[in-house]
Amino acid sequence: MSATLERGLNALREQIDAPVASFFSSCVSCGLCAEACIFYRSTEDPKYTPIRKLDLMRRIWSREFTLLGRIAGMFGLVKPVTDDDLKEWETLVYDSCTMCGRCSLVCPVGNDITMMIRKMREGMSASGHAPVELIGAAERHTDKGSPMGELQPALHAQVKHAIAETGIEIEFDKPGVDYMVILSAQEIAEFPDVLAAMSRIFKKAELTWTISNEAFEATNVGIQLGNRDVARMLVQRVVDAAEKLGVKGVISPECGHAYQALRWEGPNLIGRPYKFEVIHIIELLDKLRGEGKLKTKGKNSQKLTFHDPCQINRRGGINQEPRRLMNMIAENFVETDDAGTMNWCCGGGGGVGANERAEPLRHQAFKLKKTQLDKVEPEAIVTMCAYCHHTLDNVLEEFNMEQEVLGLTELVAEYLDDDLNDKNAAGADA
Amino acid sequence: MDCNSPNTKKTSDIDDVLSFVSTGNAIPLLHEIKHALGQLLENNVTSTIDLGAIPFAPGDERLLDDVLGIGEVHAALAVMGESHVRETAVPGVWRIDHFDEDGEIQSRFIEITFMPDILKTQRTDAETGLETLSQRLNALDDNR
Amino acid sequence: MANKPMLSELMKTHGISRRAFIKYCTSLASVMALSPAMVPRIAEALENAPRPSVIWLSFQECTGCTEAITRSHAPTIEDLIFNAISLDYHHTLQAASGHAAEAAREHAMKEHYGKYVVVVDGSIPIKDPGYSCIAGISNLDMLKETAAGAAAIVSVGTCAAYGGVGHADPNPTGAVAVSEIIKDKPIINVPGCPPIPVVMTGVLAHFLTFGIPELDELGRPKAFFGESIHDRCYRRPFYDKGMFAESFDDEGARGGWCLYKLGCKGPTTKSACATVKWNNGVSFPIEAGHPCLGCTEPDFWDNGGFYKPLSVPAGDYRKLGLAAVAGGAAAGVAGALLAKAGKAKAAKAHETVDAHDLEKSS
Amino acid sequence: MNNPAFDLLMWARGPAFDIALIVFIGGIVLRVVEIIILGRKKDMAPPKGNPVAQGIRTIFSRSAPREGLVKFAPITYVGGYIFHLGFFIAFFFFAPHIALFTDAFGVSWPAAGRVIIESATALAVLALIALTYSRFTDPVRKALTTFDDYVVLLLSALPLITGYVAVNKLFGDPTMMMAIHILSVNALLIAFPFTKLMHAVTFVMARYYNGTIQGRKGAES
Repeated sequence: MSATLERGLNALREQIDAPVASFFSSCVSCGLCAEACIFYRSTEDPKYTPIRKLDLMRRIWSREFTLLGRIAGMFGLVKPVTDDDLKEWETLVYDSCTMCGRCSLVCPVGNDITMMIRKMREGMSASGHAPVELIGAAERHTDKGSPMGELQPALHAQVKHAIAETGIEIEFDKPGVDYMVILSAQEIAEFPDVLAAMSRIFKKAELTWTISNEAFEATNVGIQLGNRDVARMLVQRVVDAAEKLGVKGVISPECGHAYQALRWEGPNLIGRPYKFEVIHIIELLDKLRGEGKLKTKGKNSQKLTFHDPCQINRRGGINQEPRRLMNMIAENFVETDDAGTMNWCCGGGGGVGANERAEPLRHQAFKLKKTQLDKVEPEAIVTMCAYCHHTLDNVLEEFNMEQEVLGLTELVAEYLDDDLNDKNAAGADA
Repeated sequence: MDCNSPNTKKTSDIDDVLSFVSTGNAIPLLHEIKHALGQLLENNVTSTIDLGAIPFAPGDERLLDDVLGIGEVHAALAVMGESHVRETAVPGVWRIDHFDEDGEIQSRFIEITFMPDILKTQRTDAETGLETLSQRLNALDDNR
Repeated sequence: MANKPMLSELMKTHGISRRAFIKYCTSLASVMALSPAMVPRIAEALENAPRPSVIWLSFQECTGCTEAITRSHAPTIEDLIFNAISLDYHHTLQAASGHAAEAAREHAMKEHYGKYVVVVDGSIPIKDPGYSCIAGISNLDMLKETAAGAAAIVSVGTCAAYGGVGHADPNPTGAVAVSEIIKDKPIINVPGCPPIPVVMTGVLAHFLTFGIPELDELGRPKAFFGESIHDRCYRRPFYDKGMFAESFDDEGARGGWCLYKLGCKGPTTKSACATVKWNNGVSFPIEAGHPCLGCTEPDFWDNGGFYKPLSVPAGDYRKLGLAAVAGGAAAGVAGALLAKAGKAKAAKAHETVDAHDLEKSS
Repeated sequence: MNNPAFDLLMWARGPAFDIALIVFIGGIVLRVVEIIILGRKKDMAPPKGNPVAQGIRTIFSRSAPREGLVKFAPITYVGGYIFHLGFFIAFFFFAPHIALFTDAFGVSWPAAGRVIIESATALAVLALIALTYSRFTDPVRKALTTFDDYVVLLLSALPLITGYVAVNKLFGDPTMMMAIHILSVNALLIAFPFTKLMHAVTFVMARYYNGTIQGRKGAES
């Protein structure tokens, strides 16, 4: 079986529902979505106007989902979508959209353009017009358990390391615990300190947790690719593992689209609610803070700012939680312009970061974020998404910027009021 | 509704509201009058403005009356119904209102002149007057 | 009747001063919307006007027009204007009747051939000319015969001018206006149901002094029908301020507010009612608290309801709207079902893929 | 004898209006039904916020611009607001229009005075001119603009302009202008369901859906 135009068109047809129809019916081509788009604003090229990226889907909707469009189609007024069209749109849909969701918040008629891009990618991928990097990642994830390939050995090594560092045991595949932790490939490969951080925080809060050998990978390339079969299969792995272990909840790690995939899309992909709750690590930390189970000592004296990951804040609804945590541990917390719901994307989301040909555009797009950072001049940037973390690390280097990027969980753990910190503090004093 | 029920307060309220209703035509008209008065003095040209030709609301009327005021001369003519010729407080500007024999307004003018023509005796009338006087004198002679 | 004294003579015999005549001419100028500067010319023309013979034909009418024109209580100079013409035939007013009356008409036509004026009130039935006859002559024949030698025709009242009530739907008699029948003579339309008497005399005065007045595209003298009632209405400021009577017995109605919402046709009706007024300038319908019916306009009987505002649709649109809802819903369901069928077909054709199925085989 | 202007007016507010109304109502119902019947799958994700409440709130809240964005598209924003507000005032607060609603639904509300109506109309027309201008000059808008957009701009402008001309008797026979005004409204009504004018109805649905999607996640909308 391989990708074909007909499968692509069918996939698009399957995606069109009442919201999509109401969105296309409402668009007055005012162009305001462009002003919200990171790619238009950084290049001023009108082809990046968000709603234009959906034109092919609009044509299918018009031709096949409206009586009048059918008639107009008969007279050749609405052209059918061809494979060449899809090919032409590939870069628009994958390279110049991080699905950051800003356009969906400014559209005066209320069109959720981002949601439609997600749907549009279903058709693109089914017709064979997805970027090769994303397809490759999907294949690796399917066959080897992670988009980066075989990561289980690395994970075990990192866990061992964390146990050694903290002196706290981490058990794999332990049934009946409070939480099952999943991690993004980026964390396992680049930011493993999060393991030790979580371990200490949970210990202090008296939470029990485990990691499943069957499903430790949180990312879901099916979401970025726009393929619900792939996405469903990957969600199912996590759901099966969690339900087998009988955990109370699954902790979604510092990863934007992973939260989106498991928390919001997942139940719809597998067609039923889970038997456990999904909670984002920052949501959980804030909850523990509220319950008095998370206490910190001392504060970071650096000038810190916070970068909101689009999928977690704007598209995920986690806005105040990280700010409350920041205020708990930061002495000098400054916000950039547009911080919070309207924060600019790091430029790497929605699969754009993995897409090699999109690199120049991605760098161009970062200039908007850079301007905001230059204005507040932070010493370090805190975030709650490993992929934002990864993207910012790279792009800051590209622009010769000095700032350090920090994960919020690790930062919280650094000021955790526990024995290890006491010991370290004592060691430092001595 | 009893049409005859006296509701004086209501009516005066309405009159009051009405008197403030205006078309905005009074101000340009006053400027036209000013211009015409200048013409009268400079070039001895008289002008007549037909008030029936301009849409006027009670508010306009009030403004016009307030600005022009009442002057020194008021002549009442009995010519197939009354006519009133009044000089306004702006000498040279006259108000002329013609009424028919039922006392209803027939036409209204503003004349910018030293002396409205209608006040002057018409030549033919004077001729008739001469005839009449002659006849009356003859009659006196006959009776003597 | 033929040797009538000139107007100046008449004035003298009636003891009317020159000053009164000037006053009349001044007011006449105002009525005819002529410049006050024209007064001397009007006076001169009136004094020396020829005295045309007038034949007044009454067809399918209610005599309201004649009533209106003869309803002057006091003898005025308007009467003199009428005295200045030679009304040789008017079967309602003249003393003669029967053959004598018809003889008078024939005599006048012969005597003044090519110079007399025909005044018509009433519409002419053409479905069957026998619907309305005078002395055994059908209206149609009498009009054609009389118009042949006329210098001009004055169609007095909306019936003669535009067909009027007789012409109103379903027009059982096939009533038409004078202008539908007579095409080769100048026709002055003085519409109104009835027309304002002063307007009728004003038109005659104009005809006597300056000939046929300037007419609009509906054959009406522009001097009297040049502006809409709405534009000259003393209640216009209420319209501009958005103050409207909503019923005949509300604060607005008592307060003399605009009657637009009660169906006033003032905005589309051209007539001098608001300035010249009725009954010697006493009042006019709007001043009396009733919306204008638009009686100087063709087909005013059929131009929507008298009490329906102009901006309100004329038809029975409510039922149509309900039908449209039903029709639209049906079409919408049909369209949606088609779309859903397409979507279902696509879903049926969906084969679950995995990551290895995402590239094109070619 | 007929008055062609009045005959046209009677046709415009008679049969032509009836046809326009049928197309308008039928078309809107058709399109709305077509959208609603498509439906959407029940969302299985346990809600964090209140989707329905936020959906309803978004219908209104989205009328305000997102902070800081106005300066990037001043013509679109300012022109858009002025046009919509002006059109709204001229349409709903001019007494003859209210009379229409009174006749149809038996409801009435106070009318605005001439100064307000005419200022609103003039501003709305100016805003439309500015919006049209920016469709020619703004690269984003130029690239998005289709024939449909120009038709919509023209059809929205005509009733405003012809209404203004008819009421103020700027030129032409007033009755004829009134007829043309109503005909232009009929044209607007007929075009409504088949063009982007439809957004005036479907925006409620679009904003609601957007609000529910974000509201379920407890995110802003």
